[in-house]
Amino acid sequence: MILYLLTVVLLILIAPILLSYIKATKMVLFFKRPISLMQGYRNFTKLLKKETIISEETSAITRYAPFLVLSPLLVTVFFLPPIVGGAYYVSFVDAFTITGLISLSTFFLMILGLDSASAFGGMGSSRESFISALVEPAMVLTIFSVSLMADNLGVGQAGVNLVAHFPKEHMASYLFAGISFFILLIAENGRIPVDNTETHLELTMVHEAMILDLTGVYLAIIETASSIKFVIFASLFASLFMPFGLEFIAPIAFVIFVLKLFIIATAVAIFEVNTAKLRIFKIPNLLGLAIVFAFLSLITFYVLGA
Amino acid sequence: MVDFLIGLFLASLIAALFTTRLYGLLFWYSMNSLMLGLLALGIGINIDDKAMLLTGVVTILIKAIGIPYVLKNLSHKFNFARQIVSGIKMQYSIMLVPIILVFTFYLSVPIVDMIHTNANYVAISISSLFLSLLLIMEHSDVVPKIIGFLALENSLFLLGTTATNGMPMLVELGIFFDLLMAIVVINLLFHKEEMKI
Amino acid sequence: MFIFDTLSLVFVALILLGSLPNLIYSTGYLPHIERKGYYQLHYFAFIASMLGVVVSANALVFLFFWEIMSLSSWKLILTEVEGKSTIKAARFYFLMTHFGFVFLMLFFLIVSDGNLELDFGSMQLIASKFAYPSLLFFFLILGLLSKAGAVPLHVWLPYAHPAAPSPASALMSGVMLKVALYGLLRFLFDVLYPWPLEWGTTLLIIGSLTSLVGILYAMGEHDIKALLANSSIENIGIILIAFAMGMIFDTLKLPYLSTFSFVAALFHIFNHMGFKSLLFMGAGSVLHQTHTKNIEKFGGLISSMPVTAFVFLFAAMSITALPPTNGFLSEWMIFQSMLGSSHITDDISLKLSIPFAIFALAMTSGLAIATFVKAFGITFLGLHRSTNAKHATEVNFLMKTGMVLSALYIASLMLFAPFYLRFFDDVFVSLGRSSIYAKLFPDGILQMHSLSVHGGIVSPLILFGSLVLVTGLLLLAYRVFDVKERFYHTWACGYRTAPNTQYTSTGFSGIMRRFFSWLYKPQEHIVKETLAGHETKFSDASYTVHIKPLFEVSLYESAKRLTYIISYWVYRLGHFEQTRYPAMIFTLLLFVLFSYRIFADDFSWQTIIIESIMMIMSVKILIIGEKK
Amino acid sequence: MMLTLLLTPALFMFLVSFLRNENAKYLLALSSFVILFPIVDLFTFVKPYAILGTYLVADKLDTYVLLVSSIVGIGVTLALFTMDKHVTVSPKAYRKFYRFFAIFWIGLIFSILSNHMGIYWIGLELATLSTVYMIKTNHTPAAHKEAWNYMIVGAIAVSLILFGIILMYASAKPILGEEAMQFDLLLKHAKEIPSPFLFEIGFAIATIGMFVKMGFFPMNLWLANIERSSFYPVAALFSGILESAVVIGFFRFSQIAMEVNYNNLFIFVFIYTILTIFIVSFLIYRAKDFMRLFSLSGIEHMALIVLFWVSGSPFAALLHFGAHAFLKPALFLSTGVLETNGKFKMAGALRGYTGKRGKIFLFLVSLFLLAIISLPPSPMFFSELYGFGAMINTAKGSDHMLGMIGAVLFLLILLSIIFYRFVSIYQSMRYEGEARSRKVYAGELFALILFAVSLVALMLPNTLHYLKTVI
Repeated sequence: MILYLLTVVLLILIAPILLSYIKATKMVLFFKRPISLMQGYRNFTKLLKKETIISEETSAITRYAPFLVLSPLLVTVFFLPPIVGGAYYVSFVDAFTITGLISLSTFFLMILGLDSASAFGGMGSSRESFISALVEPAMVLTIFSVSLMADNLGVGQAGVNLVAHFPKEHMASYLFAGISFFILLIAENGRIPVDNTETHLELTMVHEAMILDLTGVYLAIIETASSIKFVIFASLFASLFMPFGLEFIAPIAFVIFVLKLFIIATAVAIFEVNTAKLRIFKIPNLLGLAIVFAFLSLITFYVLGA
Repeated sequence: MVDFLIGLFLASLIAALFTTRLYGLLFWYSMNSLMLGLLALGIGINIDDKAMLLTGVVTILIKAIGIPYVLKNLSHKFNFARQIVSGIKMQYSIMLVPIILVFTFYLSVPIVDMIHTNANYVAISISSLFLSLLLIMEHSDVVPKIIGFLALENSLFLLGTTATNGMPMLVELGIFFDLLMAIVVINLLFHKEEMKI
Repeated sequence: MFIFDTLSLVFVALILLGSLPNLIYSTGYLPHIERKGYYQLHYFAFIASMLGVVVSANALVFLFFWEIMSLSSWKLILTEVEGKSTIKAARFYFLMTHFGFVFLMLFFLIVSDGNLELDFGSMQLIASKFAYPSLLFFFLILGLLSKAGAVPLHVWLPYAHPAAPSPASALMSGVMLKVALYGLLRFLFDVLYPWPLEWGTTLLIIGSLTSLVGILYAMGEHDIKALLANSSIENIGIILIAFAMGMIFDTLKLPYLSTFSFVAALFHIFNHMGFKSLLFMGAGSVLHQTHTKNIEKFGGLISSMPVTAFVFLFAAMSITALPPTNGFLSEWMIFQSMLGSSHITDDISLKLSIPFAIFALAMTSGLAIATFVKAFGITFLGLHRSTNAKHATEVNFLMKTGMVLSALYIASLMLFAPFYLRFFDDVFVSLGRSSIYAKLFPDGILQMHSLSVHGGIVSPLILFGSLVLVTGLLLLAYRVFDVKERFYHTWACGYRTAPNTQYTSTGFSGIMRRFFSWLYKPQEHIVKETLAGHETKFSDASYTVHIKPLFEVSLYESAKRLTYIISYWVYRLGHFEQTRYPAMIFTLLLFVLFSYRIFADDFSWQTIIIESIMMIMSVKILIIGEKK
Repeated sequence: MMLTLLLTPALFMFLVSFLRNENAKYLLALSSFVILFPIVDLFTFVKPYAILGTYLVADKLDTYVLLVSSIVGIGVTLALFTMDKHVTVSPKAYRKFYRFFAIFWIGLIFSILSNHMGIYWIGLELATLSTVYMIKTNHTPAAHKEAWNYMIVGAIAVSLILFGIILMYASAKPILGEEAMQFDLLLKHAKEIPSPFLFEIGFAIATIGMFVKMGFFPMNLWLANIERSSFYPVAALFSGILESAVVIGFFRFSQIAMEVNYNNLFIFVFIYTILTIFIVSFLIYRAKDFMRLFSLSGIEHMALIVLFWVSGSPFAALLHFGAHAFLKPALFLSTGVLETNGKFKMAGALRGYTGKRGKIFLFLVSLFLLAIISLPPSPMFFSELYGFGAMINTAKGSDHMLGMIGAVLFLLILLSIIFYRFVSIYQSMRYEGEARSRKVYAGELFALILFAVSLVALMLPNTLHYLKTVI
């Protein structure tokens, strides 16, 4: 139980660092001076101190939606697979629930975007809804095929099972699912080919457009939410597609897990550096790829058993 | 004897088909009815059926004399065109009549196989039915159409008298009554204008 | 004459649960309706006929109430005739429902051996003796699914439901479609059992296509009620998927999974009834206040109609299957049941169709979120987009009560899911299936287990509790920290924030429309007032887009055109024949006698040839005649 | 005795029609009402009841048909009261109409009650000829032309029937002698007919005659045009009564033919009626005025009745027959009001009715319009269910099951076209066009109410039971 709570705390704490790390890595790759890994925390505290401006055009939605964006993600963190063998994990939550919770968060984010009566908010929501509509099937299909391979739909149990029994016989299927999930990780977290969180240019904005009107605490909450979302995905990827390291004792397992997270973050950073932001109408090409891989993974498993 | 009269009956009908004069048509109709009446009388004498004899007499009186006379009067009264034009070309009619005859004989083969008495009369009646229909559709004027209808009635009677040796008296009288009624209605229908339909 | 077994009672409960809030709402809505007596007569007849359908015990009574149901709903659509579109919608609806009736009737006539008072159970014997059971199945699904609105028989829904007064459309969408599904349950179980595998697969594919097509068109819709109607199509598709999975599992001799899928289907039926009724009522309230169905004319209604807005939001969350709502639960069950198919080894068609169904269902839920964000966001959020929306006020007490009751019903489905599931389980037990309740909740009602091998677990209550807890804590923290707040206008690049700078509904779905343009085939109209002939500078521009449903164009228009062409020729023939009646009789007589001679007496090919030559000659000479 | 009772009102009517008194109108109507009483009386007798030896026998079938016809007759009489408000008709024409109506009625009594093919035919011919003049009461060139048309084609049709009758008689004469004209004896000895082929040929010819008279293919527009050009009560008589007389003949002949060779009969009638309905449905799809619409729909229903009968469901056929006999005249009679604004104005025809009378009229006509496309609770709904049930049953027993089920499906789709058209017309009558005020008079309203009540009476359990036990 202690390990479980520790995991949760670790994930929540490491979340801002991971995003800052990606940014720093990118800066290094661009031969710029990297920002500090603690930049996420700095931003957070700064925002907390600022006064919150609330738009007169908005309704109660703006008052509550930010919390509802964050809370499903926070709840999700509790449901992730264990990172240490033998640790407690929540067994009564399966992949669909996690997908659903993430959707819940996105839902409120989109509503939030529409509430401010600005053109940007609507644009962001529209784009986000498009992306998430395409992400959803890929995600479900991926989860489906992974859980088939792991012989369990419960996320926690699936992680444990995969460690115990690596699906060698289904390597093809597994690989496809992995690729698909990585694309999803990029798409859902607004990383570069899909979205660029670093600019405020209307042509490229998705996530930022929705929250353009938020300040202070609300913005802090949303920023936290997006970092936690990243950590959820990264952690899921680490547990489901890099299934090793659970057999070690707790501290080493923790370290291995954190390393895995950083490896994923590095991969994302490298991917971001090497690709250009896609036009919104090209995004389906990428997400289509994810869907195709996910579908392929499932079909391969179903029909060929490979 | 019966066969001879039937032959004449059919011949007068075919002659009516090819007539182009109104009075000629009336004459052939009258002949047709006369043959029918004689046939009824002949068969009536043969099988000694009083009702049949009566039918024969009534037929001759009404159909061979009465109706042509009335129609002729009417045609005077309303100035009908005496020239009647056939809607179907003569060549076609020449082709159609034999075809109809052949067809009706073909039709009656199974009847001949089943019952041996009077089977050929059925064939001739059906062919005269078709011929009367042909007469009706040949002409667009009203009077030839009426005569066609009356010829149709005659072919019915032919069937009634020959194939079944006479229908029940009640029916025959009823048919006559209706015929008269028809003439009344036709009379009422006539109107100075619009003789074409 | 009537039957009151568990299945019937469950559906009676469904209808009553759907009608009660609706009745209250309807009473509140009544001042809005001009022909009150007319409306109420048909409204009650409609409810009564639906009840009649689900309790009828033989074909005669069933068909009777079925037609009364169609009749009264058709009349309900005609309550408020606003121009041609309503009339067209009503006509189309009635034709489609009659089309379905034809097949349903054929089905019954075949399985009842002419004795229409036969009870359903006895029909099974007759059905099993019938040489082509698949024919029966197709008649049945054509009959029922045309009412339920499955692809490709769904086209009437987006026309008919918006045209009816809102309480009626809530009933039609929420309840009537389910009555059709009741028929499916009733007759597949009672009459057409056992099911070959192909039936399940067919239904699965129909369901998948239906859900996809429904939600795609919902996304592109501007008419809020049409949007909801399209979403009904989608949900029917989802229910059909679950139903088909049940059938497939049954054929594969997996009794527990089969019941699990059926229970999921039934659960979704109840869910959909709840939220779709509520959504239609919400849309009706908006309509009531703004007098328009065009979603572009709404906006900002959340401040003037808070109750409506929040119940609508609640229903929207539920219909998009967001946890922990009841919509999520039933969709979860459906996904789980499909997961149970992983161990099917033999049938390749299943192996291909099930992944497709999974994909369709997943895609559907993704698109549903987008659709309902649009429906809710554009309607209730932002600034009012028209003066009508500006002057809207909250609806009257009765309407509010109706909506809140409906929302409470949805909440009860969410909170007391185990109770409902036990009820549903009983239905299938009464139909001779294995009970799964104990397996669903092996350790208390908190955790619901899937029945598939290594299936997942969900615990709606814990999920709900934790979400409430976390959100509550965050809110508490916000209060405790006493954040400084300031109010100011939304930033709009330095310009004034105005209603017309907002994103429109057309704009919202623009990306989708472009992506799915192969399906939507949008017809765009752009009107621009250019300045001094510059292409890029303009003072005023308007962009409208219209989507023509593919199925309507390809299937229905062509059928209509065919009818038109045939009728044209028949009409010409009919008028041509007028002058040649005797000739026609002549030819007919010839033909009939000849045919009698040939077919009834002795048959030979030569005579047929001779006959045809003769007939052609006769027709040519006598009927057609010479060209003048 | 009974015969005298039955005929007296008609004879009385015939005589009164020569009076030139203004009040003769009421006397005529009264005599028309009186027709009902002897028939109701007849209805209560034990069946079969010999009225005139073996010639006229009242059994369950013909009393039912006669009762229905007499109710229709009364309805038409009621509507005649106010006919002059809708169309121009001279008192003379009015009396003449009654004169021929009386003849028509006498002919009908004979043909419906007859147990004898010959008498049946005589009655039919009488009725046919008298209707020719009823058409002519409308003094227009169109009516004149159509009267001739009817005269000629009707005469051909009736002659064909007689021709068929004689052939059937000839086929059975060797075993039955002069009594081969009696329906009941023929039915009893149908299996022993020495020459079934001859009988079938006769039946085919007679059937064609009857079908022509009912306006089946290829005569679809013939009947429609006639009904269009005559006064609307005549159309009501046509569809409500005259066709009953024809159809009862068909019932009787086909009963015998079924015994002789069911298969041939069924296939012949099946193909013929489907062809008819095919043509009719598409003509209805394009119909632009009420008269044509209703008369085409009348043809459709006649075809259905015939089809139900030969499919082996007399109950469905009779129920459908009764419903049609009440509904169609009702609709024809209401065309007088509906066409107030012109013949081809369907849109808005059901709008602008005010006052109590108008409301009732609106309600009843809506009801009839929806009942005619067999929506419940119309009796037609049930009769179609039973009729198609019988058809499917026949199909299941035949060698070409799939083909026949396909044909039934095709038939139902054709009916759907008609359904669609009627719904569309109803909607356009109710909701399109402009609302102009029009008047409804008590006469036609009472007629409609009478028909509505009769329709309800048709649905009573007792009636249904009676219909089930007719055969």
